[in-house]
Amino acid sequence: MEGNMILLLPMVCPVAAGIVVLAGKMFRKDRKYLTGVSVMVLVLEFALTLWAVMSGGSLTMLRLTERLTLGLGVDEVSRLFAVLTASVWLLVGIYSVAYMSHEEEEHRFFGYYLIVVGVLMGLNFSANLITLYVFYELMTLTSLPLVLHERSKEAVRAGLKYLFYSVAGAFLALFGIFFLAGVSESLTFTAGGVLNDGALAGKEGLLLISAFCMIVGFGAKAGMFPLHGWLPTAHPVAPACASAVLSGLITKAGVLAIIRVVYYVIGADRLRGTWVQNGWILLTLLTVFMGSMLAYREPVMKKRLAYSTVSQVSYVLFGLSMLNQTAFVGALSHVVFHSVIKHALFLTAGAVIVTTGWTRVEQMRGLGQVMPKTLACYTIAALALIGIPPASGFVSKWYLASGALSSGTGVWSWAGPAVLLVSALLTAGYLLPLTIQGYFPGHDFKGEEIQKRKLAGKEPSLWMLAPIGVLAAAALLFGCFPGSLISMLQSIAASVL
Amino acid sequence: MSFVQNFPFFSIILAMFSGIISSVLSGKKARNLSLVMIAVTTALSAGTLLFCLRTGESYPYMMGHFPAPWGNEIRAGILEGVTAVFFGVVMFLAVLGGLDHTAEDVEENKLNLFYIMIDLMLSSLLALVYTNDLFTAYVFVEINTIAGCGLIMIRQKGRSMSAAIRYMIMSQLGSGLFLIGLSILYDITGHLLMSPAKESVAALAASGAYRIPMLVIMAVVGVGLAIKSGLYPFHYWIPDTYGYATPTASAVLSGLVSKGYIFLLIKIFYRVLGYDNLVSSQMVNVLYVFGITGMVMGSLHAIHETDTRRMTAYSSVAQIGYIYMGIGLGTQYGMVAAVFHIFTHSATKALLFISAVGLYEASGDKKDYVSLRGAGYRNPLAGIGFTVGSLSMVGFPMLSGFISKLLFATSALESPHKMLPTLIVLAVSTTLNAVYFLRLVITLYSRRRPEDAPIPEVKVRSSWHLRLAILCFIAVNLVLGMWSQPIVQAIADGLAMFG
Amino acid sequence: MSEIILALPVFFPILSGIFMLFYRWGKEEWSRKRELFIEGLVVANSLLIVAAIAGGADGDRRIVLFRLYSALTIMFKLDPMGSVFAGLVAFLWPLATLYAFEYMKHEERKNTFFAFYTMTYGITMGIALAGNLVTLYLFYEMLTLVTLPLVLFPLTTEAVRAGRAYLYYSIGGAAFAFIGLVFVLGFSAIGTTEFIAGGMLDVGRALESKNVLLFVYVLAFFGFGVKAALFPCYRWLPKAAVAPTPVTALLHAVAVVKSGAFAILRLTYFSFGTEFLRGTWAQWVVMGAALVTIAFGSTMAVREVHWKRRLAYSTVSNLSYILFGAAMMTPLGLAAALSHLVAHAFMKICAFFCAGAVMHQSGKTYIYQLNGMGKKMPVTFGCLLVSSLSLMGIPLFAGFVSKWNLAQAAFDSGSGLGLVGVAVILYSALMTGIYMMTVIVRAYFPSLAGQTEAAEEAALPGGVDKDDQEAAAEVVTAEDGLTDPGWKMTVPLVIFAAAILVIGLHSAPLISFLTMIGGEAG
Amino acid sequence: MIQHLSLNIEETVAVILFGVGFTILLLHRNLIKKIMGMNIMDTATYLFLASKGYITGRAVPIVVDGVQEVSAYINPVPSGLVLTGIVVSVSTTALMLSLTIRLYERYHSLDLDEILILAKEEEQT
Repeated sequence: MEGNMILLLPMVCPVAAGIVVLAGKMFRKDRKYLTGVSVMVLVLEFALTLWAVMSGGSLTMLRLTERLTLGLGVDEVSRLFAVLTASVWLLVGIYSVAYMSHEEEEHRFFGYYLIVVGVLMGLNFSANLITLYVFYELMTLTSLPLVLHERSKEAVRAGLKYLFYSVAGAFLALFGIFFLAGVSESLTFTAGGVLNDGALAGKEGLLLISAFCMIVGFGAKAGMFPLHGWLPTAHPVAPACASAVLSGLITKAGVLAIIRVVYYVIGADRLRGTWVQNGWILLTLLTVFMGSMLAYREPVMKKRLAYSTVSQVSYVLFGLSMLNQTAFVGALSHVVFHSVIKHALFLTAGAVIVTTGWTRVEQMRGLGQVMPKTLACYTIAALALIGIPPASGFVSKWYLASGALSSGTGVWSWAGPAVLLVSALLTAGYLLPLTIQGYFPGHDFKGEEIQKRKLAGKEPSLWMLAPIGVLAAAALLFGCFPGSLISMLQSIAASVL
Repeated sequence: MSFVQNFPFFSIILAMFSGIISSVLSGKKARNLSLVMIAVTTALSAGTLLFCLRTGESYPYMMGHFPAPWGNEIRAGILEGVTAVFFGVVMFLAVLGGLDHTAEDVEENKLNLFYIMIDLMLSSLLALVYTNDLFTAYVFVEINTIAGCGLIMIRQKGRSMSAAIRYMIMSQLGSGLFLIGLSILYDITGHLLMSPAKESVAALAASGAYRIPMLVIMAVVGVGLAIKSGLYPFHYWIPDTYGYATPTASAVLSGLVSKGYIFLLIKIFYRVLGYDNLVSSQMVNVLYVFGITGMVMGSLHAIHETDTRRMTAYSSVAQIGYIYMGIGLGTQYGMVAAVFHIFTHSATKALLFISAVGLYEASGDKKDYVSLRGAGYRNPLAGIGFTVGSLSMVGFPMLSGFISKLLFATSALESPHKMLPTLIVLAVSTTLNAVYFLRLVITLYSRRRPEDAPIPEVKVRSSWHLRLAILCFIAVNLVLGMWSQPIVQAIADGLAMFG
Repeated sequence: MSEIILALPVFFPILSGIFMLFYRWGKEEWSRKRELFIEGLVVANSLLIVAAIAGGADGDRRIVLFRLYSALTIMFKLDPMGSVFAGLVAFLWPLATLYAFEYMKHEERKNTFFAFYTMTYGITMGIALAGNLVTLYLFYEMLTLVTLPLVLFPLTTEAVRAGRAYLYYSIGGAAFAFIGLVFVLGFSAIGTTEFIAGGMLDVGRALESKNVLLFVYVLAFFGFGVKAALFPCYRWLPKAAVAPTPVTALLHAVAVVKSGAFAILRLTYFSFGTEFLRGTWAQWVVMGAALVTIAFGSTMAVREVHWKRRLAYSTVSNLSYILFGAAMMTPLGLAAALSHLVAHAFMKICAFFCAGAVMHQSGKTYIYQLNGMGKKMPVTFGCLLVSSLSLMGIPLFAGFVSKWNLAQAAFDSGSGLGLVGVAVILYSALMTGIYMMTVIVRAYFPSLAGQTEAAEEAALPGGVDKDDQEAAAEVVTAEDGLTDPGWKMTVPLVIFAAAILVIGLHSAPLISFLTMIGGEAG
Repeated sequence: MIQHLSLNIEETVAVILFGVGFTILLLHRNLIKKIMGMNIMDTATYLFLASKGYITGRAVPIVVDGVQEVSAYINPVPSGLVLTGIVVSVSTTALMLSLTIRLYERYHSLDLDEILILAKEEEQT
């Protein structure tokens, strides 16, 4: 246990708190006490993460075998992901205080909610591939109860499907890890790759195969094409705040894993121009296009947002697959922006379900009369996702497109941006109808149902509206003042490529 | 000529006389006389064995002071001594074990006839072991057959009588062939005594004359004795004979009689026809093939049997197949394994038949599977006896079956092209043995099912003879299994000087 | 004198088992006094073994009991590999016996059960300490004989059928392994079949009839493989799941099947020797069979609805991990095989004991009857969670360590089939994830519409045979009277779960010890 | 080949008779015929044996009016053997005939296969 102990805190505190919440009897009975403790722990978690990020350094927790160690470490990428996770988790936590009053067994939800954030922190800070894999598996197991919270038949079935896809992906990646362990002394992440060329002499083919396996394996969590089947079934089934976190942050764990493997273990230049890179680009573009097409035709709001997640996360993977600096910056910025926007969208969907019980988009005509302020935030987030200039989406898409054009990957360099544009159009196609129907339901719309249920002007409670507002504002502000974020990302890209 | 040397002669004549005397005695006295006689003859044979071990070579014994071409001759060596002792022990325990059952099966006035047959049987067996003259061998073979037929039909049940007649017919076929073989041999060598016949046969083989008649002799004598000992293709009389005779009779018939003929066959191969020209004449391979098929087919038949006595009989067919496979291997070591298996099989088979008696007593004298279920609990000692017998048959370590299986396997190593078929068939037949023997052992110890016929769940204590016999047989089995080294060594030396 | 300590742990339990069979205690059938006696006896024997191992396990301490036949002696020898298996069994047996006391509370004929149970302990120790192939073969055959009454214990027609299948497969397998024994005796360089690290074949003579010897090696591999549930002859293991849980757990997860795998390791590394076997067609045949079993076992496990049969199929697949490690014929392969042997023993016995605890408390044996038991039996299902995660190969647990070693050995051996092997192992790990986690999810998060779905799942064709149908009819979620079993059951469970965690977290000393064995014998 | 056969006519006849007797014993279903076949077989063997001792131009080995030297008589040993052989055949034939009578009393049939079937049914009842 040598090294900086502070790194351990953001991981251990929430897990311990979660276990206490799960086991404690008093949390079952008194709801106010439960939600209070949970929010307080989330705030503490946010503070601890900031402290850990500031203090930096590294820590080896456990020596499994003489070469395998479980270690934590802080570098720019983990700083970015850690801060993003902590802040968004806090906001969704606040939101779920109000949202969960409509569900039963809340203590179980909040218990696992806290544990998952601890595990995510561990994943962000992990210093070598083995620790990353450990936390990756633990995250799957601990996030499973979030998915099957409602314990309806489809929820359990979707949960199992989620588990088996993620475990299948993990084992595919494990094949790669076995190989990499054979060809490198220790799998600690160092920018630009850590494999020694001597051991790699005869095994290039095997290296490419294992790299592709790891990309597809970790891609399962990010909803990339071959193993994306679980995402559209698992997310809508979970409670809104859980599916928000699942879409926004847990998919980013898959992205972080791929970044670590490609840029910090194998090294980008080993994969440049190989069939692995081409295959990867093809998969991402396929997912982008397919995701937005399916979202466009999906009537149920939460399913539509789930499909949108599939395509948006593949934007990020596409950026990573370009293996050049600008695309890398675009990809990482899209990670941040998409996470913020997707949380906002899912939380609004949750708010709509809570107040009006509508789940399908055509039911939501005249939403503007019911909750104008929430719909406004939704519209800002939607515009940001589509990539309209002032909002943040535009920045990341701009870098992605320019990166792709200058990446020199032959046909992909122009086909990529084309697919991105088409998909942006589709994004507009499946996000904006809600706003248009909401505010301008058309003259024949009498809104008798709204009058009958006296829904007019019934905004969700402040607990729910505040986080949505903050998120929408963040989506907008990041678009206007991306300077500091982009410069930080450019420094990472320079170090890695 | 020390006094010990004429012990073999004494034992044969003693057995013969006790048979004749017991014709006038009552059943009980005949039985006691017969038991005493068997014990004495076994002691005499042990004496000869010790003498031969001390001197280390076999000696011819002239009968009635007439030199070789006219007078008759017996020859005693280490191998004959060991076999005689072993046959005596097994005979004694078989008779002792089946004592009460013979009393039940055979009417009062006919009991002494039973013991006459037993005595004649023993004398003819000893004669087969010791004799050095071919025609005497034929005569004692006939005495043996008649005594055996007598033992089978003494039970006066319909099935045993028909079994006796079939036994008689098949044996007559065998003896007829054996006799014609002897006559042809006498025709071309002019000798009936084995040692001079051997020189003339060797001379003939060297000169290459009479090659066809030599082949005919080998074939006819081989097939004749194979029929009599129940080798696979000629085994149809075995299930009825061993199945429906009295327990002592079936133990003696399966354990000793068929072994006596095989011993005679080995003696003729060694002492008359010469082992090497036997190998060159491919006769050995014929026996090998019959042995291999016997091993597998015998067990296959046994699996389909529901009556346990017939099942054990079929397993004898398989075990005789083992012995002929041993002879057929064509190596010196194979012959040692075959002879050792003669002892193992006679001890184990007799143990199985005798302990089966105890089991039938405990399950209302019915012999099929269903009624035997749970018999192991009702008669514990018989159950243990049968289990030890089956395990030895399957070749379980620490028991005699394992050592004979081991000897067969190591001897198979020497003959290159026969190595793999032997080992594969050995493994397959062990599995088949396990299937039908251990299936019965499991039924012995499994709970009675509600739909079975109600049999009183009371513990049955069979008579002390049976229990003593079972214990001694188990002891013999363990001795053969654990301290087999001296016995195997004796057999090897005996075979060396057998020729 | 110190060599006697080698023979004592083998014969002490056997003799005491026989003593227990015949000696009727007081009037009453079963008393705590007898339980204390048996437990004390077993613990004493374990201490004996630990003392023997502590006294130096470098292979030169031996004791020749008696000479079975000219070149064949019954001999015990304590070498590192034997000490691993002996130590493992010594650690597991007392806990299993403790568990069995509680489990067999309502059964009758406990005396015969515990007599044979203890005798099996001695015989397994005999296999572990065997110095040459003959002693190993002797105890291997006796193991079948002694464990047969345990499989037959319930004496229902199903148990008798299972016992019969077990017997035929084992005796058949031993008969073919016998051929291997004979050839090793025939071709051995030192005249006897003693185990020498790195093989003891007289290479000169062996190379002439190389193909025959390889064919015999494959025969012996499949012969011993019967007990290790290799593909063609694995059917007896799921059938034997009908026996009481202490039997299925200890015998069919640890003692019996591990003896088969241990015998194969001895045969490959200590009799035939790896130089002779490496790169030959025999190695590919053997490794292929192991891989087929791995895939087959775990796929069948997913389809099986009866819980213990599912665990039995899982054992079939996991055992072939060990055989896959052995078939690599490299020092690392042996170390990986041994690490999985140890890890799987703990994982599987913990899983079987959980199944046994649930059966003991609620009588439920089918997976669709386990709805909602997680909260009612927290300790049992906690341990089940640990063992399932470990079986799946999740890091921080023992399963991951052995999978890691197997994969490293496969990559290091560089053979194409080795890589396919790693892929098959990962496929089987996924299947393990499916069939273990469905149990866990059903126990902790039962779907509220549980009843209808469970009944409909019970009616699914194929998975459930005839006499399970009426069992499926009365499907009900866990009734409220359900609690964790008594301390005698929960303590072993917790110890095993802890052991899995300890091996998972701190496996460095164990793995270095095993690599030392591998290096020496490789 | 033919002059070989003509040279030792007795042996050929003996072997042919042996074959006939052997097949009758083996194949016929009637018990009496089987016993007759057995006797044919035995007599054939004894013919073969007796013919071995015959030396053309010599007298029967019975001492008559004091002629003592060996060369006058044929070889007596085979005829001696034939005597013992005949004793053996008589005893076996007697045994088999008594068995046949006993079976006939019980099953009123001489056909061996029929007897076997009847015996099996009798045992079942």
